Amino acid sequence: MDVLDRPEGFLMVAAVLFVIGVVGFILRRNLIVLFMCVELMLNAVNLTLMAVARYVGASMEGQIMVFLVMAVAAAETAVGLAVVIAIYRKRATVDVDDMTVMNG
Amino acid sequence: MTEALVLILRPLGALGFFMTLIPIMIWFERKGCAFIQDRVGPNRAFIPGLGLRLAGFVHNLADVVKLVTKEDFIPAFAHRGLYIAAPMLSMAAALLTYAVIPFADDLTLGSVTFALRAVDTDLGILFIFAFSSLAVYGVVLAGYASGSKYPLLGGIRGTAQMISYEVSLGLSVMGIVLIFGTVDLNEICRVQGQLLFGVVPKWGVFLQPVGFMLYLFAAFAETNRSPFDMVEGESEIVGFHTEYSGTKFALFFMGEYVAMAIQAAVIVTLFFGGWQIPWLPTSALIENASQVLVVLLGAIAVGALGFGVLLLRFHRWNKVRWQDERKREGIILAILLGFGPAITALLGLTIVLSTDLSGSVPNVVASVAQFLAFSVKVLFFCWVFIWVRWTLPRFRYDQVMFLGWKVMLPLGLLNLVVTAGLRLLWL
Amino acid sequence: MIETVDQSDARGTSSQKRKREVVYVSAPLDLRDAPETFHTSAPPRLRWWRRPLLRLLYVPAIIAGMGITIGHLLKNLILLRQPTISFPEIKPFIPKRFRSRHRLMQKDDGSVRCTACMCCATACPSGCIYIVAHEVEDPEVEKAPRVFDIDGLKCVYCGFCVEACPCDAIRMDTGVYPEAEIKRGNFVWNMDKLMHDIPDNLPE
Amino acid sequence: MESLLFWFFSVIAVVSAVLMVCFRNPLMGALSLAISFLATAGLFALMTGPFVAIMQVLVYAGAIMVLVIFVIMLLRADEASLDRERIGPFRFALGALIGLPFGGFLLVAVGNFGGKVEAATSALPPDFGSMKSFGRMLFNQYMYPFEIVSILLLVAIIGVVVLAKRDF
Repeated sequence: MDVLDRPEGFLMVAAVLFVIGVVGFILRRNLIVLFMCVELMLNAVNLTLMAVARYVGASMEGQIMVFLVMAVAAAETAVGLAVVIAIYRKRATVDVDDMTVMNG
Repeated sequence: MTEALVLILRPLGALGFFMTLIPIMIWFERKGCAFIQDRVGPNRAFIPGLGLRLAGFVHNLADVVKLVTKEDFIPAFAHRGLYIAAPMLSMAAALLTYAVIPFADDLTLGSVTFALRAVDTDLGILFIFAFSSLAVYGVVLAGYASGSKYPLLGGIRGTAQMISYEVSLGLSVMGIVLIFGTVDLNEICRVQGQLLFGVVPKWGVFLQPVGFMLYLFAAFAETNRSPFDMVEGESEIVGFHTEYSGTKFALFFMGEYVAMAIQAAVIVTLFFGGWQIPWLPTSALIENASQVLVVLLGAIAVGALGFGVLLLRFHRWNKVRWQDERKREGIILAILLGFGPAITALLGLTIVLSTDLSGSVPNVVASVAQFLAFSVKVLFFCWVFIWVRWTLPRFRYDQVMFLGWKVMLPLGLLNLVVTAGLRLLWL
Repeated sequence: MIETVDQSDARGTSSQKRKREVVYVSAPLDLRDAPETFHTSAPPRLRWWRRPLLRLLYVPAIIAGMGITIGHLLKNLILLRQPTISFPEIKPFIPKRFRSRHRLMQKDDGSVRCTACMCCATACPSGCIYIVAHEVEDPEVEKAPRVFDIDGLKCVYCGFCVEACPCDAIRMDTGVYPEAEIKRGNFVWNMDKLMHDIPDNLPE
Repeated sequence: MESLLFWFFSVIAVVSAVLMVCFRNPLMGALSLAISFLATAGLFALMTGPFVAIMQVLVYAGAIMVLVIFVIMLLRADEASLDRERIGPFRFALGALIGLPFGGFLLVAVGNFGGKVEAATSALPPDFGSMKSFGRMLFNQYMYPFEIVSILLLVAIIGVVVLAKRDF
């Protein structure tokens, strides 16, 4: 059976991407890389949304959701990177292990 | 079979068109800037044996030979992979965007109709924006991979400039999209064939003058052309490709020219009617195909004759003797490119006048006429890019940023709001 | 040294004259007396609403400038009024008294007219003339140059050697100016070249 | 043919995502993530969503990743943290501990998907995914989410300006 007739292929790719994002988020300590991992997870979710809406509901709502998620992701990136720059200005590092102010 | 042939030929033809524009634009640039500055310009390089100089056109060949045979140098601290990938990315991003630009109206041959553009999609402007936004990677990676702090700074500067002006670029087109109600470039061209108040062609430039100005400036900034060529700025500020030489530099160079040609084509398509010949819609062209052909051939004859006379005048003015190969070349060129085509066109004219066109020949004639109109417009805007470069001094970096964010962005927003309001009132 | 100036608005004519106190310091002789912050005499900035909008956009100026450049282009393309000449094929006009490459004059029998008196080498400010003299049989002169070299790269074409020569043996009227060579040594002209590698029909 | 494209894009997307996690240099990571996003755009296009695919290229690859790379280059953070960041055994174990069961769970769940849900494959309208129907849907049914997102973007702009201007 053709991969393109069923949503499973897309969903599996999305699942793998999401897990990679999660693992990267846990493993890495560079703040910017963490951001990229979050973006990757968002992207995997986008893929899931598209696939399910396209193959189960045969509707375009998935595409609209993806579009809105993209806008939100753009806003999130902008704010997040501004935060990274602010932190870097203050502490001259982007390593999350160095950010121990809240430890008390 | 025919389908497959069309599928292959369309992208190749479009690619060929834009690749041909590169040497023409470089020649325009050299010779044009020389004439603007009261110089003669390049006329030394020649093909050994033939002695052809082609008024400096051979300099392109000489440049290619020089750049290809140069040492393929990679700086010691460079990031090898990225250093090699950056110029390729720059060129590839520039080349991806030509796909959606229509060269003529849909051509009907027999029962088959196909669109005269590389990829038949309705994504239009969005496609162009999406892939031209990838051009930033070339700049940023070249700056980073050079392993030197000045190209790094140049790369950051160039990236900031390109990101900033992408915003204005998008905003200035939104007015056009609002007015024509589509992003498909072929549709936009078709709408521009109508008349405004029954007199003026409904071109984007008449409907959106502010949008046109904004797009023009943003396109200059986007292609890193003067007066926004901080990215290069070879004399006072170090750009991102300082560490590049040889073929890799040539790729950057060609990428810039391709981007420029494509931007010219987009400007023509959005604001100057694309392949539309003013006051002559496609149906009229097909109906009066023989008259169109007569006018075309006549125009070619007159133009070629003028060109030949110009060539001869040039060589007389140069005061070279007959023994000089340049004199002979001038006369041969005048015959080959000037008087020969003129006579051929006149002969064709007599043939056309005595026969009737039938079958799908009128359609082809209409397409050719539209393609010629498109080419003329694109060449003119390519020339505008060069013309501006040799007129205006370079902006300072803070002025570039000021113009981008504090002048063009608000103007673009204002233009969009006013356009939307007028559109609401009219409809 | 410190003066307080009432600086009116840049346009002066506006009804609201805002008075700002600006401390001008032309040259602080003693830095201890200088205030902590001081303004140099920078021109007053126009507020953005005071700037003419058209000038802000530069558009008319740009169009005017592009008109000028296209005018030059068309003038050169159609009227062919370029001041440039194609150099190696077309030589520029060289006036008679132009100081060009040197030549050594000959006597009637073809021998060199120079008597190796060293006047030219002495007068030469750049020291580019190198002469080695030897005795000759001729009863009229004591000696003649065996080697007479001029280094064309050192020469400044001042013409002092011509002025200094007592027997009119060296002249600078050939109308030849040095062309490109691939070796520096090629610019050292020996006696043979200076005597014989010259254009014809030069005045005797 | 098109299922080949599917495999092509998904392999590229997954491999470059793995590379993004593995590269110690954040710039290389960002580049491979950009490639992953481009491949995902291809997947979107395969799911008859050309507009979303183009927006993916335009927004993710063309804007977001460029911004990330811009910040990386601005901070020169790669050199500062490169020699310090090493993935130790403890972290690796932690990642595996969380990643493997989670991934397995997700994959099993997706694999069971087919048995539970009927896929509606054949009845796609002809203008599915086209720009016109997308726009009509977005500006009729989903007008309010769209407006809310635009307000969110405005808030983000203001927030970024404040963050960038303020000296912490």
